[in-house]
Amino acid sequence: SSSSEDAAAPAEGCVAGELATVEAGALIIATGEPAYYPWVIDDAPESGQGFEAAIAYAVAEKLGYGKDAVKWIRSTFDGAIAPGPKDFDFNLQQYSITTERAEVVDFSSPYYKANQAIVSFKGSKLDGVTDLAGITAAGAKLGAAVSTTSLDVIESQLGLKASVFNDNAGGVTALKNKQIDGLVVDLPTAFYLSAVEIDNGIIVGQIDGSDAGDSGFGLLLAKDSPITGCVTDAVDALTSDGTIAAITQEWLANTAGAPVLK
Amino acid sequence: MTSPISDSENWQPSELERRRRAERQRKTQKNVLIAGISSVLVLGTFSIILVNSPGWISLRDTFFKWAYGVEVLPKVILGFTTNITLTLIAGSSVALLGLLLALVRTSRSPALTPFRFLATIYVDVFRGIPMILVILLIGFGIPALQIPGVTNEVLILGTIAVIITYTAYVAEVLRSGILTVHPSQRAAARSLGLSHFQTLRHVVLPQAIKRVTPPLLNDLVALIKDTGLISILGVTDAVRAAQIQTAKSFNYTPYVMAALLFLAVTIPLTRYTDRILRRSMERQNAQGLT
Amino acid sequence: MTSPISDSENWQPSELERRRRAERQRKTQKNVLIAGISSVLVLGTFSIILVNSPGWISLRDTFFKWAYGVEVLPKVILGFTTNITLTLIAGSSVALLGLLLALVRTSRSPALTPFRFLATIYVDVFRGIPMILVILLIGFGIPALQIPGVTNEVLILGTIAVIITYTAYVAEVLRSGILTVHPSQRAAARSLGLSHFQTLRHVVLPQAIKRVTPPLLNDLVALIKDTGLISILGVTDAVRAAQIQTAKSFNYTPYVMAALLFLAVTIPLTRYTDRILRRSMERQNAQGLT
Amino acid sequence: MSLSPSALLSVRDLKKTFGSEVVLDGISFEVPVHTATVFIGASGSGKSTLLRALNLLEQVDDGVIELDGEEITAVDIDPDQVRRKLGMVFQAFNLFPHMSVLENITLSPIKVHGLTRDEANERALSLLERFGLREKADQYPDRLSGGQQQRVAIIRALARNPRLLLLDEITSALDPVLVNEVLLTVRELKEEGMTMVIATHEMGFAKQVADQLCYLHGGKIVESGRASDVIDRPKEPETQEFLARVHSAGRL
Amino acid sequence: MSLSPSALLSVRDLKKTFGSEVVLDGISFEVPVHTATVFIGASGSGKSTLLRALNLLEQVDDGVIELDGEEITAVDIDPDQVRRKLGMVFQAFNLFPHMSVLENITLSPIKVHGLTRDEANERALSLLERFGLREKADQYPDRLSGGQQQRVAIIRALARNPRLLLLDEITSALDPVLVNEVLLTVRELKEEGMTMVIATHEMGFAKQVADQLCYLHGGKIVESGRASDVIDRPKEPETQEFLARVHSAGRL
Ligand SMILES: Nc1ncnc2c1ncn2[C@@H]1O[C@H](COP(=O)(O)OP(=O)(O)OP(=O)(O)O)[C@@H](O)[C@H]1O
Ligand SMILES: Nc1ncnc2c1ncn2[C@@H]1O[C@H](COP(=O)(O)OP(=O)(O)OP(=O)(O)O)[C@@H](O)[C@H]1O
Ligand SMILES: [Mg+2]
Ligand SMILES: [Mg+2]
Repeated sequence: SSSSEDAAAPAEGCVAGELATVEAGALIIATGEPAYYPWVIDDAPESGQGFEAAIAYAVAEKLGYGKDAVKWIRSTFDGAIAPGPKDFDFNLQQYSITTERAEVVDFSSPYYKANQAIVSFKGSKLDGVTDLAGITAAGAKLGAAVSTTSLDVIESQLGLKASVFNDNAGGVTALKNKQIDGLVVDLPTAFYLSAVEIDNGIIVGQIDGSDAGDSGFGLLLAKDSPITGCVTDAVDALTSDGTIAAITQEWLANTAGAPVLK
Repeated sequence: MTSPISDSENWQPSELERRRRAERQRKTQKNVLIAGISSVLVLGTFSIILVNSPGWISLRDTFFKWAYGVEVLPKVILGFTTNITLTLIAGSSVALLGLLLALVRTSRSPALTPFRFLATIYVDVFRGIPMILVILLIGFGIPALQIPGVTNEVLILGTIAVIITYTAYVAEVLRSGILTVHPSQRAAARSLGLSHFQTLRHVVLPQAIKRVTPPLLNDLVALIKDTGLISILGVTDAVRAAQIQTAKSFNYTPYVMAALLFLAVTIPLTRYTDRILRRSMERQNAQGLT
Repeated sequence: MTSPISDSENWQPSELERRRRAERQRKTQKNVLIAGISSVLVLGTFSIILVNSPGWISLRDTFFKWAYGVEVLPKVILGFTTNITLTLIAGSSVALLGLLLALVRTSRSPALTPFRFLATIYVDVFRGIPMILVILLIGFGIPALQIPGVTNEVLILGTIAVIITYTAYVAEVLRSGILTVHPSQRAAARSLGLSHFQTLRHVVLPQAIKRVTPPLLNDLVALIKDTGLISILGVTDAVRAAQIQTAKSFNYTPYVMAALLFLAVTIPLTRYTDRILRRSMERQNAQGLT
Repeated sequence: MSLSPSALLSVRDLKKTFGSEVVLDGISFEVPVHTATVFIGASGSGKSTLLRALNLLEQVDDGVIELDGEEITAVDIDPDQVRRKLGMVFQAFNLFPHMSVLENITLSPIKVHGLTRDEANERALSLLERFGLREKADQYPDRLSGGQQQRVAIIRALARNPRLLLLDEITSALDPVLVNEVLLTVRELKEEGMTMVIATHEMGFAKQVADQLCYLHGGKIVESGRASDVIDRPKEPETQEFLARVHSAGRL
Repeated sequence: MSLSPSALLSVRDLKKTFGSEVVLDGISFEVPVHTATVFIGASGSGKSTLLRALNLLEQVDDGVIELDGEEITAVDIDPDQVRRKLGMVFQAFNLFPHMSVLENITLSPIKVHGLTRDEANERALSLLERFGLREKADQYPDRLSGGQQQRVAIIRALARNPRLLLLDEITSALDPVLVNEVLLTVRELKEEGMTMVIATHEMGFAKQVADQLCYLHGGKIVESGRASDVIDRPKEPETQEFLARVHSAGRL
């Protein structure tokens, strides 16, 4: 599932702490601004708190970069995907790996595979719906933030027309205003939103997004980056030694248990 | 008084005049040639630098991947219909309300002072605050009020927000046009017995609007694009459609397709208006050499 | 010819005129009062509906949570400095380049035809395509080309993109101003021996610019706001700063704070320019009753 | 406050200042129906200002203007109604540059006086014919010579058939033959019942057209009376001096 | 192609059309230095067009204009250099509305002729004084009476000390006393060495100021010569007819 086959650097060439990074001796990691709960806690990735922050530090360590050698920068979505040289070594902000995207940038192996979930409120059209057919039948209007897999789920998997928002804040407001009936986000975010941001919020259920071509979140690197192989190896190693599972357990444990819509 | 053309229908330019015309033509041609060649040279150099730069291929593939562009075009066109529909609706309302506001602001009647004051505040405020906030306030704020009977349809609310903002801009453009019409024109119209309204209708506005047509077109073109801002409310316009595709593919060609759609509408519009304007000016003005 | 004021320094308006003035004043006051009261009534009704609507409290907390606004203000102000800096840099370049373009487009010399043609294309294209695409193309495209010696500093590239787009708009506004100056003014200036350039400098442009000041201010105000578009390149302006905060808190007050900052700059600017303009017009024009 | 029976226009104690400059300083006169009252006076003496005031284009600072017995300087007067009875030719012509000659002339007859376009065109064309401008009907004002513009301005005012015509220097741009044509027109109009107030610098024209001549000086009507009396036997010293200088300039 | 020795301006076979209208149809004349050549003719006969062509403000369709022996209708001529020697007063004044009277007058002396602001102001003020406009120096043109505007236009042209003055109907808005003042000025200027081409409708003025009088008709100079000859003893039938009508109109 890794897109690193075409990456030049063989894994054996990864000398700890001496990769061909943007800035020698340092590892520059980018994330979004703001970075959201529970991926990063309090928008402070430097603290290592939050799922993606923890993953980033784990990968860094695997690559031979201590906490002090890691530098965080913020990037916009466009800044991450634009052609040309990048100012980060890798970028993580829930980028789903797809083959189409892999033509433009490199991805590591996936570090997490999130299902999508529909957030709504008590008494909405979607309250009580238990399967995918029910969503369509309810004539529900679903929203999602732009540049997310959630959007693909609505359009290609449910075959509905989505209301597309700049970010989850817009979607949540529209949901509160009952301008949409449900907001599709990844499951961890869904738990946060339904619990904290939406009065009487509910999670209608989760949807396996694989059918929409989603093969999980990967670390994003510049196309043909010399370190893609090393990073992928690091992620693979972290997966096999159980580190990622532990991190998932720590930050995303309470995100299981929503009914699966089929 | 002056002789009709028949007098000199068989008039032939003198030898001197023929030489002069030839020379003038030669000179013009030479200058046009110089200007043309230098333009081509400059543009050519840029193109060559562009095409031979190390990153050209990757840039081309990211921004100008035509096959992909054609593939996403239907989606972008679908979004574009939103821009066009909103422009038609918002455009006409903006024209009307902007005109009203401009008339209030340019009126001199002391009785209208409070309205003039309000109109000034309106323009200052709604021109000055980011349109995105107006759209958020109207599009998300009004439904949040839960006033019975008031729509929470984003298309309607978004259009209202666009109208509110653009009215401020267009009012200023029209105001400037109205101010350029010399007071003696009003005096003449009123002295002919035309009412205040008739004077505006037949004398002031025809001259005013003609004079500010270029900035009005600016605003129309900007409006077509800015109707897309209501995409923050969840409506998909051409740029949003492009953005969605780009987010999927990490390729910017959809934006270029959106731009081409915009140009396909705005350029003919601009050229057409410009031609009408130029014709009317040519008919109206005596043209000397200056 | 006419008697100096000293003749009638001790002139007192007649009884009739005093009555007339009083009546006029009374009438004006009455009308102002009616206009004022009706305005207040309308606005008041709206406010009452607003404040008594079921969702008012929630709306107020979402958009006007002042404590939170004050908290985020420093961040928004920090972003705002970007807007101001870019506006100053871009603004002056846009003024210059826009003027140049307008002059080319309004020139009548046949030798300049190729330039006129290019200028027209330039305006049509860069006015017509979404600024976001220009920013992406320049801000991400140029660095992607990896041409040696060319900057990849986003601030510089973003500013260039803004300049490119706004030059097209401002050129059209200035062009319209230049076209409103009657050809006889040029004729008079040239007949006085002023060169083409001097004629522009002293006769055409002072009149032209004064006439299009309102739409120019439109563009300046829009520019202040639109410099923020370069935030897609990763630069944080006031609106982007607000957006970041809003995305965290799901509360829109930061946008309102940004809007207040914009207004704090644009309103004094507009009022000041308007006053200068009105003064100069009052000095210049004979004002009749129409 | 009553009006002499045959006076169409009656002006009493009119006063107008611009800033610190007193332009009209207590002007009083009456204009009987079917007559022409002509104002002469040095450049800047306030002739144009007076005509503009009569047309309610300037707000006077004191005094009364009565038209048809109605005080048109009253506060609650509707100026549009007043101006329906008035025609004005401006010194600077003030043609509408965005309208052709024909449109300039027919605008008011159609929009204000309710003529059909055909009626208005017919009348306009016959007036244009008379003033030698038939072939300029579709031309735009900017492309006319000075004298042609002035004739269009005159025709525009005549086409409305007003009760009272206010004519400001209507011969300044005309050649002598046309001046005569205008003179004849003015006489005909009077016979047809028109009343006129005219400002002019042309003593010859003034003499031939005026039933009543007023000499404006220092914001006041220094002398008025029959044209031949005022011009040939001026009583007031100011008038005498002005006319003497006109004489010595060979302009009488 | 040579020029008679004392001619400052020489025009040969000048032709100008507007669309299908032939306005100037083979005009030839010479203007000796220190003299005034006056053009008379009906309204629309092309006087203004001729003056504009002399000032290179209209491109002629045929013919030659020579100034100081130099063909200024040549293609490679620099019109700015030519116009430095020329002064023009437009029939419609064409004052700059955004400049005060003083600024209107001093613009060219300062910017084109390199005078200091003080020199230019001094000269301007003395000319304003002379034409009775001293106190209007800081006023804006829109607030002047017609005659005041015309005087400013005249002063603006005079202030530049040109070699050749082109004057288009410069007395149309003036009162008789001022006309006389202008007449005296023109004479003085001639004595000081100025050369002038003048278009006018005022036969009296023409007669008194002209060294050479040309009657323009049908796009041609039908008759020219000494003013008294042309006006009092016209030879050509067209001239005779025009002057007869002027006479019968009582305007001579
Ligand atoms: N709007 C104005 N503001 C200030 N002063 C003005 C205004 N209009 C006219 N004046 C002044 O009022 C005086 C009278 O002007 P008016 O135009 O009535 O003169 P006039 O008798 O018509 O002169 P002319 O024969 O030159 O046309 C002049 O001194 C003029 O400068
Ligand atoms: N720009 C133009 N386009 C078309 N026709 C024009 C233009 N300018 C002048 N004409 C025509 O050329 C003729 C001559 O005009 P010109 O202004 O030279 O006359 P003139 O002798 O100065 O008349 P006047 O004594 O009335 O000022 C007129 O018939 C006029 O309509
Ligand atoms: Mg006057
Ligand atoms: Mg003329």
